[in-house]
Amino acid sequence: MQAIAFYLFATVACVAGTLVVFARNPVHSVLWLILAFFSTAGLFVLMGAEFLAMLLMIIYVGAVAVLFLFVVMMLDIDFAELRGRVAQYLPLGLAIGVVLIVELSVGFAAWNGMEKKIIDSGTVYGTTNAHALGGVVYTKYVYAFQASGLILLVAMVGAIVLTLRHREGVKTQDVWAQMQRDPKTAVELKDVRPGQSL
Amino acid sequence: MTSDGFLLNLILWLPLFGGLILLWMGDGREAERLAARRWSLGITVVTFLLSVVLFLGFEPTEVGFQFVTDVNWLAGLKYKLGVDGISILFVLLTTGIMPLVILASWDVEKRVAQYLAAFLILETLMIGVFVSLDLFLFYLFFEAGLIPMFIIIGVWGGGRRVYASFKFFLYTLLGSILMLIAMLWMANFAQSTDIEFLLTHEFPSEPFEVMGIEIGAGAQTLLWFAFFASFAVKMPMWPVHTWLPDAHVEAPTAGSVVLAAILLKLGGYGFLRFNLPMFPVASDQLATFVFVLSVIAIVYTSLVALMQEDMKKLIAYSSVAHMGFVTMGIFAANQQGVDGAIFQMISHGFISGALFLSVGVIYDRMHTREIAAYGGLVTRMPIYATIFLLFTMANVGLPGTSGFVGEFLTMMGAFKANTFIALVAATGVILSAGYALWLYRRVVFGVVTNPALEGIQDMTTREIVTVAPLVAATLYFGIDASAMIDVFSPAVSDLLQNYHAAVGAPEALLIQPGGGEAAIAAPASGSDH
Amino acid sequence: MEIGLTHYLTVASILFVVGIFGIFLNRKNVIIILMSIELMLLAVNINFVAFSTHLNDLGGQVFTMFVLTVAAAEAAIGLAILVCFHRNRGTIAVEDVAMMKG
Amino acid sequence: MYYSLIVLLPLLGALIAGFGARWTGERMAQIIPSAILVLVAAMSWAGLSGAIEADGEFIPWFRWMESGLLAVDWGIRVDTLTGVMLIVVTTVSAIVHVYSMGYMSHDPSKPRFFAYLSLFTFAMLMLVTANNFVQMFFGWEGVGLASYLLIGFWHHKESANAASMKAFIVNRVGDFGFALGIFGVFALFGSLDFDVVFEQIPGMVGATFSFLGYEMGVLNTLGFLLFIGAMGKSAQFFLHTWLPDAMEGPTPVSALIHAATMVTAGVFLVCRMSPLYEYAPAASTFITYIGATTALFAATVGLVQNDIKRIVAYSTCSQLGYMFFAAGVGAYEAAMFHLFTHAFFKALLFLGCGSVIHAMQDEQDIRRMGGLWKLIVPTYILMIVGTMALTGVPPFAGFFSKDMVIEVAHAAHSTSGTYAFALGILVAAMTAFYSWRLIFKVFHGPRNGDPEAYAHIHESPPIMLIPMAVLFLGSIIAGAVFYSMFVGDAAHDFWGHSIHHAPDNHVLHDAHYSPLWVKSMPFFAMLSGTVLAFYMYILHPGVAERARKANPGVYQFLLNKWYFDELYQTIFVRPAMWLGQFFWKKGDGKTIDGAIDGLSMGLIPAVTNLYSRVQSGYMFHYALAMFVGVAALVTFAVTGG
Amino acid sequence: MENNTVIALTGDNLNLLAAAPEAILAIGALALLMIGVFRQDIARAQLVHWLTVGLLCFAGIVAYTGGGEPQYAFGGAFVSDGVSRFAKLFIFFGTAITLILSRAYLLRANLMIFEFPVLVALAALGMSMMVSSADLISLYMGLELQSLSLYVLASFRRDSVRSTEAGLKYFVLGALSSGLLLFGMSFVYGAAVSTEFTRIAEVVAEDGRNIGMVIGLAFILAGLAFKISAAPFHMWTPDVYEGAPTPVTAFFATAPKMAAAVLMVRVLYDAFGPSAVPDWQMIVAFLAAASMLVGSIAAIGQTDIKRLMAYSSIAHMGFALVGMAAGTEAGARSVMVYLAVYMVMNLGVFAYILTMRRNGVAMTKISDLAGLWQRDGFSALCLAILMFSLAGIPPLAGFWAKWYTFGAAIAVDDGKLVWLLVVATIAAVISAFYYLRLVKIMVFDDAADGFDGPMGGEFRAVLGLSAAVMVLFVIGGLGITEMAADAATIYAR
Repeated sequence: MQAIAFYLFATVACVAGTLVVFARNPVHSVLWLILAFFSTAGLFVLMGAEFLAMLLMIIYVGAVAVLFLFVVMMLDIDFAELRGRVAQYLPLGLAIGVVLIVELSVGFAAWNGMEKKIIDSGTVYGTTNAHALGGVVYTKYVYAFQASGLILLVAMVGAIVLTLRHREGVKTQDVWAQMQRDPKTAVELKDVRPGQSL
Repeated sequence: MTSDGFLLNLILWLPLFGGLILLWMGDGREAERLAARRWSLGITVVTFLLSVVLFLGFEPTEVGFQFVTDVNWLAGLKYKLGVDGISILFVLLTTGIMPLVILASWDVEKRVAQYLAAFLILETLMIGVFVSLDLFLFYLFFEAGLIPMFIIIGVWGGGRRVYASFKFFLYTLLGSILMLIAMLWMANFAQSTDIEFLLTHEFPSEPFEVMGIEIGAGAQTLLWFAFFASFAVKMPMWPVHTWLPDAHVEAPTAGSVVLAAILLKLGGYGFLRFNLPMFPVASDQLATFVFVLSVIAIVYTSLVALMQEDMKKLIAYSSVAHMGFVTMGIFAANQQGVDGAIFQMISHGFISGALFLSVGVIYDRMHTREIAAYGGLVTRMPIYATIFLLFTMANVGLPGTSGFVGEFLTMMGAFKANTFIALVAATGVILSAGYALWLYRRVVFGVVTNPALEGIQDMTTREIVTVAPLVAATLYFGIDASAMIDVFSPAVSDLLQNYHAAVGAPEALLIQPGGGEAAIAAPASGSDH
Repeated sequence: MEIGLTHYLTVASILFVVGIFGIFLNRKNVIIILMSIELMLLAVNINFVAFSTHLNDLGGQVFTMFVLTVAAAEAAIGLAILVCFHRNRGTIAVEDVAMMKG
Repeated sequence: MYYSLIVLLPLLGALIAGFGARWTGERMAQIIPSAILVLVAAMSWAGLSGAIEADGEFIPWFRWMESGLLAVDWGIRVDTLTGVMLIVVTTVSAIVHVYSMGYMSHDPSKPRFFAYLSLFTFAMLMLVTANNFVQMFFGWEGVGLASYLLIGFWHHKESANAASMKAFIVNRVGDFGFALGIFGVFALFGSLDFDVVFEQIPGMVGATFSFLGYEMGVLNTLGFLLFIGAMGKSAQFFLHTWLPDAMEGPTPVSALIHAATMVTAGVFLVCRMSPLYEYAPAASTFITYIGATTALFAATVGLVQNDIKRIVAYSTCSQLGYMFFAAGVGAYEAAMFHLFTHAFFKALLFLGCGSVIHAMQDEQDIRRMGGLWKLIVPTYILMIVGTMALTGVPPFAGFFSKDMVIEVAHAAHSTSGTYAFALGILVAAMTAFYSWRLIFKVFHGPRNGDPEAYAHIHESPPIMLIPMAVLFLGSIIAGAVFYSMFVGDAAHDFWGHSIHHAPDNHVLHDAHYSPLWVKSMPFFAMLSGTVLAFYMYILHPGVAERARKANPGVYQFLLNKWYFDELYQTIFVRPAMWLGQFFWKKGDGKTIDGAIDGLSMGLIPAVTNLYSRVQSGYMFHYALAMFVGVAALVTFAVTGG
Repeated sequence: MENNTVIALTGDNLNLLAAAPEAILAIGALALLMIGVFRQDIARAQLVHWLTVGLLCFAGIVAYTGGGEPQYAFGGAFVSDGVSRFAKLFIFFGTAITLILSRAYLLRANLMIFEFPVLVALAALGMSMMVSSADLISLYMGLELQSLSLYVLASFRRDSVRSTEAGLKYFVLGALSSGLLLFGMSFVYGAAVSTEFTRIAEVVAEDGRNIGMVIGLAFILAGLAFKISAAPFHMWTPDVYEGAPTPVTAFFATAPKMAAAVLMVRVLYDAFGPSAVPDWQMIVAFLAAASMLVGSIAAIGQTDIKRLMAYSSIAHMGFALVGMAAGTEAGARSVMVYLAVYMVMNLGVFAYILTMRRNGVAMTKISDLAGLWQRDGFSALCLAILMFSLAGIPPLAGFWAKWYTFGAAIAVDDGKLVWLLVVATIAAVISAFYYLRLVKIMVFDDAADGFDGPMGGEFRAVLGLSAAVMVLFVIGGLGITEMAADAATIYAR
């Protein structure tokens, strides 16, 4: 049963991943990406990391993939115009890729002796996966946790710096200025004589 | 640091100090230019006088280094200076030539302060090479000298100065950086960078194979070649000599003088300081290799010199040939050979320096170095003709000039080491007469055909004063060679003693006893030690 | 057939290589490159989680969590730069991102 | 001190004339060196007996160089050989100095000329007084320098410049051998002092050394190498080509350097080295052959030359051959004797030629002379006497010495000696022929030259004639007076230890007991040559022309000096030039610089260009590179590392 | 399962004081963000700019005043030792100097906004986290903090195609390299069952050669090689250097290089320990050789000085890797000395590049320097000294830097790295060629038109000081060599 689930998820993940790369339409690519995320989440659940599976769905599918979709739409690219030709060095890439995968599988031999140790339950020593993670993230990994906060800050600042534009002539509310207003500066009394303009 | 050591330090750093001050001095107005010239002349003269004082305090009969300064310096290196019988003469040569160089540059107008500063800085670097007693201190001075010379050629040089300066710089850099690797290896192996210590240190000489090639004296051979690469380029030896003609042709007169008189000697000095004493086994095995290169240099470059149409190029090629005698003498590894090599280097300093000064004299007037543009100078410039004749003859190695003693002794040494090599080298004596007289004949003799020569003036007093010391030195040491040889002879014999102790065999015997065995064995062994 | 560590690692390796392929075989669209990067990180995550559960060590899962966070941040910045580039250049074809070369 | 002064005073004269002319004035710059030379000549004559007494005494000056065992001192060695050479050199030099005051009176650079002459004299004296090989080499090269300067004295003449260069370079070829000989001597004996070396020579007999796989006898090799030096300086066969060309120099120079003194330095060297050559039979044999061949060669060429000085020059060359084969067979005394007498009559002949040339306004071609005798009688007489001395008319000087030389060749009783003897006889006839030919063509017969020149002919001034008179005297009596001392009964005491004879060398002694036909042969040869010349140029002037027409090949061969110059041009000069050009353009230019430039300006930029195509600007290329890199690193790690 | 026990971070293993510089920088950056965000005008931005400079200097001083034995913080995720202190000192001060140098450019280019200094400060924080990391996770977080800031900075001139293209390339390839790095880390994690350096080193020492570990190592090296732009992971460098705003390029060429190189030392020397040296020595040597050759050869054809400096930095990283390949204490020291010297040299060169403007337009062509000597002797002299130093000509500091790396490599047993030194030799000569060409253009050629206006005092000072450092380095290495030696003692074996 588990094997079937694994092969299903694994196959879907790989195929979806490949289609992300080779789909002609970027919107389709994003959708294939979402599928790949889903299947991977399934694999996570199979391995017993249900919190991460959840996280993957929420952050990736919910935020990242949607962001991609948003940008794809926003840039409003004329997809027909995009040239698509197969790179002439695909064979070279494939050859190297095969070599790399073979070498990696050679590397897997390092863990051959440790086969069958995958934990079935979703718990680590008797507690839930989420609980266990929570236990270490705020203690042992607090440093990295703080750092991730800074990274998100940088991402935010960076995104704003790069994309936010103060358009000239657009009226915006200046709270500080509004609060500073008083009758002296706000109201100017003019003595208007008849027959004359200001 | 003893007070003696202080004097050596003063000699070493004074020119640099003078040069730095000079960089701050302006040269916009004529008065400022004159001040710059006087300042640099003063500095070099004072340096020379100080080195004479040093020389007077030097004890030639004592073997080993004198006036030693030994201070720890960065990275486990030492700031160690000192002179022995071999190096003190090179120091004197350097400090002695520099005032003449400054005098020869008197008429330079283009950015004169920087020009003179470059020479003063160069002087410190050159002296530094001769007095360094630490591997890397030596390397430092050896390499740093490239910079001022590069700039001197590149800024104040002739038409193809950029090509020449690059060639000069990259050629010598490529040579010397291999030496750096060897030095690092030595420092790591011996755990010391002190030259005095390394001179007595035995580097491994067990043969081994690298990629199927047998390395005769093992590590020594590799180290030997690394040092050789550097010094051979500097000498320069055939076939890595081609930078020299270009550099000489494009360099300003003073640059050529420094190049020929001093910079070329760094290579020979290096052979004497490193290759021969530190890697005796390799030197012994590779002596024939050096001999072959040397005689090729002598014959080949002499023949090339014969065909030159540019005066400076001709003299440059003749320098290569003369340096061939030096390498031959050094690796003959006997007293006459090494004595002769040192003598030849010093004397070539006088002679080639003077020859380039002579070319400079007429170049300043005619702005061409084409031999064909001259002819019949003797009628217009008799003093010049006389002086040029003297140095031509000294270049040819006429007895009575210092040029003879060096050639004679080196060939004598080579003859004892390898008769055939000496035989070939001796043909250089014929060829040198060929190109030198051919040059002299075309430039000085004949009738004036070039109308531009009609009004040419003979040497000025400044020019005469510039070459006069060289005239005196060339003649004096030609007649009283002992005055010089006695200074370095004890050091050389000590060096050779260690060398032969390391090699394990005395000098090769020339004579195979044929008829009267016992009778000839004694004189034939010719052991000088 | 028991599903072991190696199976997961193999899946991860394939996804990883596909991700890399996406970066250098793609000439159409920079966005796809960004998605390929996400694929690579996904593969890494599979690795970490597989090791983590296999070896009974939480560190890998924690690492995965941070990788997810960073990947999100990367995606944000990448898209922001892409938007900027599109504004200036008017295209996001990979072949057009080559003003500077040599 | 006395002898040191003899050597050094000429140097003083040279310096005064060379650098002091500005202060002394041109006149004094001539008189002072000349006066010094006259003084020195007088001192030399007076010092001869002292020299015989000193017999090898060494007067040290100071150390020249010292390197290991090699120690060379400046100083002078005084013995008979030196004494004789001092006399020859200073006497001829003094005469030439004085003569030159007249001969060079129209030349603008007289001080320079006198400086060179005195410098030459100094160098020559250093050569003959040397006590070691290096000082001898100093003098050897010094006279070469002076000769170079004097041949090229008129440096506005291209031919003079070429001749001076040729002289120097050909001499250098000889010096090359000499220098190698010196190296060999040091390598063998560990010293360069004559006494030390000579002492060890008997112990070295039979010693050999291996050179390029050949076993060679050391003494013969050394003798051979040193003789190469002598060949260069004395213009022997193969290295003779410079001497005729050297006649480009002023005539007094030819008299001094290229007749009387410098060219005999080679003979002097062989005599000085008698302790060596006595034990180097092969080298001695070689000397004999070369000497005899040179004598013949030069005489044959002399037969047809037309330049008055060149004829005399070839005759010099020929006479030097005589001296060499005399020395070669072991009769060094005979060689020295001929050297001594030759100095007088050959200098006389040259100065006479100078006088003729002077009279003819620098005309040197004998075909444009003739019938001069009435116009310049004193010169004519001097020349006749010189010629008689040269050809060996009894009792002139040449008669004694030349006959002695020919007799010793016969007395050697060896193949080489016989060869030399036969050639000596033949050459004696030729000498007579060409010498008289010169006299007849110049002084007799029709006036062939420019009438203008004839109109202005005048006898030389006394300042030229008086010095010639001294030589005139010498040419007449030197042979008879000194016969006994040099080669006669008194010879043994006279030479002392300065000439060494091996115990089995009796050649000089035997020569005195030569059969009558041997003794009379030279005379008859001389007579036949003289008669033939008289027949051809006085009685039947057309015969010579017909003979020339009949044998054009032989004539051209002789006229062109056996084509030696052309041969050397082809096998040495041109290949050297070609090689120089080849090494320069192809070796340095194409190969070495080509490789370096090709590397730095060809290969590296090519690689740079190639690389900049890789750096395409495309991200996918960069990513591919990274991918390849990663694969490489992983492969590296997996396979070994 | 000790690893997984929940540990309370108490004073001892939290040890916040050890991370004081980071804390200062993080808090300071947030504060500056606050200062800047409420009033967005140039004056405020400048204030933030200068405050950031002050903050960096303060952090630098704090970083260096710590000392003594290595101190671990955050339960072993963070370490403060000599190496990290050395690196931080140069990172913080180098960053501060680039900030000072960038002021004029930002004002001119209308880019003087407060985010710039804040991002730079955050990048510096990331770097300091990198060099202090003692755990793969903290390593990764630091690296990403730095990288993300740099991506943004590269495309900071958002209206310029070149700048955004640079940012895009840098981002894409950087993300790829992070992927490689992470992939490798996952393998290492799998092999060591921990992400802590000390634990990894123990496992390596106990288990010997583990193929999974080695593959992970290779991937990690690939990722790190990208950061120090070692060939063949270097190809982004010239494009990004050329396209990024010049002050950002100056920044790229200095502090991040130090951070990445020291990080590499950390990973190779700390995480894998001495017993892994044979596993990576040849890989690093290969990277070194490739970088030196590529950097030297490709630079020859360049006409843009920023691009030239990019290739120069590639070559220089190659030379630094020569020392790294030794895997010894001397190797670690040589890398630190090399990077320190390299940073000083590049600061000097970029200080001048930043002033190259003609009629208000920035000039980056090498030929624009023609005849500089005649126009501005001081700058020409300083630049020439820097060029000779970059070429490694003694007695300038650049020579000593090479001397240390070569010396470390030659001391490797059996002369295993001698071939590398021969390659280095050839590369050094080739690279000398283009530095000389710069000198030639400045000194030998006839003068081109001058640059705008008087050179700002800060540029003059930085240029002069860095040239002075090059010259005065012979005097005891100016303490830098001693500092590096002290720092490297932790690798004494």
